[in-house]
Amino acid sequence: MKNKKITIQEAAELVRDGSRLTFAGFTIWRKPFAVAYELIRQQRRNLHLIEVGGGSISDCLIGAGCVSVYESCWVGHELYGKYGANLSRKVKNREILMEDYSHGEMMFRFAAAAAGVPFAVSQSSLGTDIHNPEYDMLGRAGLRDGVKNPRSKYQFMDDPFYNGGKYVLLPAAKADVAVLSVQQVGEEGTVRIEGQCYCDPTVARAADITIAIAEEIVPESYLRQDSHVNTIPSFEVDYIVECPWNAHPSGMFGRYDVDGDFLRNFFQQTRSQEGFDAFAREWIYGLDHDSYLDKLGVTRLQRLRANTVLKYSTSRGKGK
Amino acid sequence: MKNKKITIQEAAELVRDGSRLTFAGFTIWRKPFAVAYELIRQQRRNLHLIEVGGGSISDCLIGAGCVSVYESCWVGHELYGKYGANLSRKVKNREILMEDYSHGEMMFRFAAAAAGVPFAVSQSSLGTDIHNPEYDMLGRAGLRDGVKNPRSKYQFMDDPFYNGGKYVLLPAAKADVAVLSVQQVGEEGTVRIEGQCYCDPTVARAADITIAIAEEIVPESYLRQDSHVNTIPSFEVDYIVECPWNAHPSGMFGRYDVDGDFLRNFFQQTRSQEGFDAFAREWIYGLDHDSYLDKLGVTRLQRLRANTVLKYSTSRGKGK
Amino acid sequence: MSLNSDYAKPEEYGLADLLCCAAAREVQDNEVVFVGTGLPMVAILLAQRTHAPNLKLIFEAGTLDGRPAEIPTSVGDARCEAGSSLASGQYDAFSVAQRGYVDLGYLGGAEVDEYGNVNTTCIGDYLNPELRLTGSGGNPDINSFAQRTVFIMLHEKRRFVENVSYITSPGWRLKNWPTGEWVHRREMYGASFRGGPSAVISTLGVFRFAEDTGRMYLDTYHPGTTVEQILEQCQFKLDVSRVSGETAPPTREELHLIHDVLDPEEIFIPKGKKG
Amino acid sequence: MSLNSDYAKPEEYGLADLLCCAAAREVQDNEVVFVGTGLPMVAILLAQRTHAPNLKLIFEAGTLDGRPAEIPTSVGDARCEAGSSLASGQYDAFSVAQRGYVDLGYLGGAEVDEYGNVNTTCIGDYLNPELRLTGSGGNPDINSFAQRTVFIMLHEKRRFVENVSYITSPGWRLKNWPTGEWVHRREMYGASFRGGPSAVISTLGVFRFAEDTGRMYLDTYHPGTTVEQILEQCQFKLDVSRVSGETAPPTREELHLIHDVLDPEEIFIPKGKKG
Repeated sequence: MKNKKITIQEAAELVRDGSRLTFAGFTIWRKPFAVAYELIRQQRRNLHLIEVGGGSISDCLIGAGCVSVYESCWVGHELYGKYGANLSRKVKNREILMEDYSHGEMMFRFAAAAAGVPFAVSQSSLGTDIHNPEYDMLGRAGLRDGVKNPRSKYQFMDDPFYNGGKYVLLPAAKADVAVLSVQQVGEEGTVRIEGQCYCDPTVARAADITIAIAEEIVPESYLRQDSHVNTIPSFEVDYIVECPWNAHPSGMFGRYDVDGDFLRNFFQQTRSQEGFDAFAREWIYGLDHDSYLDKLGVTRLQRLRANTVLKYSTSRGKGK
Repeated sequence: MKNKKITIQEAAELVRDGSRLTFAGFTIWRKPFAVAYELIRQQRRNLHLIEVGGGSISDCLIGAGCVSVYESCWVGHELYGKYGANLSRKVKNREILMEDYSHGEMMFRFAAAAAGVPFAVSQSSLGTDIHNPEYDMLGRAGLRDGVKNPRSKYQFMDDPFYNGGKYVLLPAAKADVAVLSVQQVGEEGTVRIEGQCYCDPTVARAADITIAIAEEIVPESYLRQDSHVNTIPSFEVDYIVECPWNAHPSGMFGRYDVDGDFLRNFFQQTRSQEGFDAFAREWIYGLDHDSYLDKLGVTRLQRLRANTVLKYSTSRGKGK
Repeated sequence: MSLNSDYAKPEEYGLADLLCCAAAREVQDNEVVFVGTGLPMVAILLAQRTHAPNLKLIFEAGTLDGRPAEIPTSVGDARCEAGSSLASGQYDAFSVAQRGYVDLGYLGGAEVDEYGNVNTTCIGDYLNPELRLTGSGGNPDINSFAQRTVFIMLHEKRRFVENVSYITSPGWRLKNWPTGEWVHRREMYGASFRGGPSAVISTLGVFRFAEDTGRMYLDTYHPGTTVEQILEQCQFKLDVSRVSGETAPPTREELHLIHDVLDPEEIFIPKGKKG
Repeated sequence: MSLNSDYAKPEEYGLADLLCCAAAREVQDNEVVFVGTGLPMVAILLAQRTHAPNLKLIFEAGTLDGRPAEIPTSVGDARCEAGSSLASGQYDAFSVAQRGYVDLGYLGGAEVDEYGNVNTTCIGDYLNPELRLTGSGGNPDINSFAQRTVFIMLHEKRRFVENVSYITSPGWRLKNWPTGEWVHRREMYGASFRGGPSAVISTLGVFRFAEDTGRMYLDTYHPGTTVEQILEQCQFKLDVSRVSGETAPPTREELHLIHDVLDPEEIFIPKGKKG
């Protein structure tokens, strides 16, 4: 049996300069920050970050200058920061190319890729500026090579079967590497996600290389006793990493809550590049995952830990 | 709260003469025979049976003369009968219109319907006679109205995004009523399927009316304690029926095995219409579900019952 | 609805309370409702505990028919699962919506025009923006698929505009790409047309849309505001010919539910007049 | 592979044993294999217990990477789940295949032509058939998506034909609809071309396909048959210029696994010479 177990550092090394990268999870939940931090430490550059939806992890990677193309639908910190200040700044300064779709469109694009077909069909977002041909940014930049970037941002087509009217064809989303943050993975790669699975199973199937960062590696034989409650089959996962608290400051169902204070501070502090650089000096550079957790401290993490019955922390507050 | 609970008889009455009907399940597993028998008793006619895949239940309904159009990919009894003798006879005698797709195509067609889009895209079956325009049977019969029957059986399209070559567009599969056979349903309609879910969640979402026939109705509150292991959300299920052994002679994961002797006899006996009629007199007409079970008898059913740990019967054999 | 119950006095509630209660009243019992993060979440949980106990709540991240015991801070929150029928992912949530199960969507926006086109993407020219916002998220998807949508917005003159900087979410008058000529939503969505924006609940009033033209009109003004004030705060010429009166204030029962049951930690709704 | 091991003597095994072992040898370790009901199921479980312990087994009904303890009677069987990584449904099974994860598919057929086109739909004119068969099932899907496919078939002259009654499953020479002119499979599938039929294991021999033309040739003849006999049993002119010898018989260890471990109840494989 192939040994799929690697370290966080090795996981980050699988993402090359220029790679098309995607994260599973949802905005501020189950986002593999431990890998994003490591990518920043390794000074990865020119990433094409293509996501079903973004969040704090996207804004962090963007703030660090790792990303040259961002293709998705949303970046923010939910309650803890009303937009992605790093993305906003870099869009304004033309330091990043942003390609906008809707959330549903991105989901359907990844579903098409996961099903091995070149496009999805939908009626979402008809008539909006998402379909404004002037706003095809990859096209404007001459990057539509028809290989990983589709020849066009979308196509229109009338329903040929049921006279249903106008539809949009959305190109499958191609990713070289998907990184997932999950509760459990077996040593052969079987993933069991508790709670909402978000876009994880779709993204895992769609990407060429799939890496599961898990809170714990558990015996594969245990997961295979009830295979209908598993989420992702073994052979879709190429590499696995055991890394407790890998999603901090995002949250994980049944394990720990979002660290709202951390994200609120991130949003406030990183509204300028100088602020981001200071944040990175404090929380990323010179640390590894263990020393990051030590710096957070036991009390802070303990407060975030989920109640095992409720599946979320009882000591959540607005933070302060 | 709306009361969704009805009887097997009422479930069958929701299927009208001329309805487009679909069954979930797989060939000889989790097929709601109790409803099919009742449809035969109620002498339903001119059904358009459209399924991801057929099996013994389809051949039974077809043998009884309930079906005028059959649109799917496969009818047989697996190990217990090498083809659907009733379908074969009626195709040969031109007593039924059969529209052939592949299994994958039918699955993708229902997935398109479940996602609310007019078609799926695929590369399955390119170059086969499934795409032979002479063999478009609904078209030949002038039934392609563009309402429930699509204007064409399929369309071809070159991949406009990645130069991937030729693709087939497959019309969404429209069904008026879907009938599912499942282990558990809550009183609000939440379905929990154990083992393979086959095409059930897709078909439930795709159809206009969805009826879940369950071995047991369980407290909705119980199912909602672990909602990530449920299969179908409450609001996609319009009606529920509690009917133990509803899938017999097909099997159900964790509950009972396929009754191979019953199916072998069905295949042998129903190779002629006279044989089918005799079968129906013995096992369908004049009975209801309770008397059907009584006729089968305790010993026979007990032998089929699944071991609760293994999830299948330990007394299976080839039958005899 | 409890419109005739025990209304609170102006000094007993804040603006957020008023918006929350007005939003809650848009939903009817047994409807399937797609809800975003924030005030809409409190509104819908309020409706679930008052006049619409059988509404089916969908969160974009993938929770179907949920009954959270505690207010989630976002739709991806672990709190969303509690009491739900199915915890899944966005593919299911958006497919259910596209399939036509959704009666009502609750959304927000930074700018809105007279036809209910909403912008959450950027302020200023898209190609050279003054401020890049979050982006669309599921706003256009929910708004494309639901039978009706309700927007909850901060009311400022710079937000109620002739033309939004970027049409993120489709209103009643849309651009027919690739040419970009304006067409009515009904024409845009063809045989699959289901509806569109049905109300905007702003910090000044409740606005609705004319059935035929899709033009916005003022339905009710909030207690303490006037029609004139509202007219001043719109860049387009708002139709005020159909004003039905003042927005109904929260009842004391609703205030109790908001502050003592749903959001005691003031995550979304501040207590008393603070909001 | 255990080709040099302890081969059984002709009187110790039946034809079904021989086919089963020949089929098992087509798979390599670590491959993802899509398997239909019947003899292929026994073959792949045999491979899993001999030279390919890490193969990943996919059943069409939705079981991914399963390790059944008992032989399932069909791919929908409750026995499929045992030891599997994910029990799901056909959407996942076919999507995984279409996405390109599948190395090898095992299939059956009623008729085959020289280019590996297979028929499981009807005998005679489709519009006026002598016999309607089961229909396609997943045969064309698996054969369209897998990198290579192996067919296991009864060998009769009426089954190895110039033109099959109906092309259910795509071989190396296909019809380019809607016009229907013959094209090579590589041309038909364009940039998405992955492969096609790689072997037919019949009751008389093992057949393979020329890389360039896609024409079938005889690789090995089964013990007890001759090249001449096989030529007689084909309606098309079979290429016998590349025959490599006799099909290797089962080993005693394989026979033990088939009859004592995998199929002791003789569900698919009769014991001894009976088959």
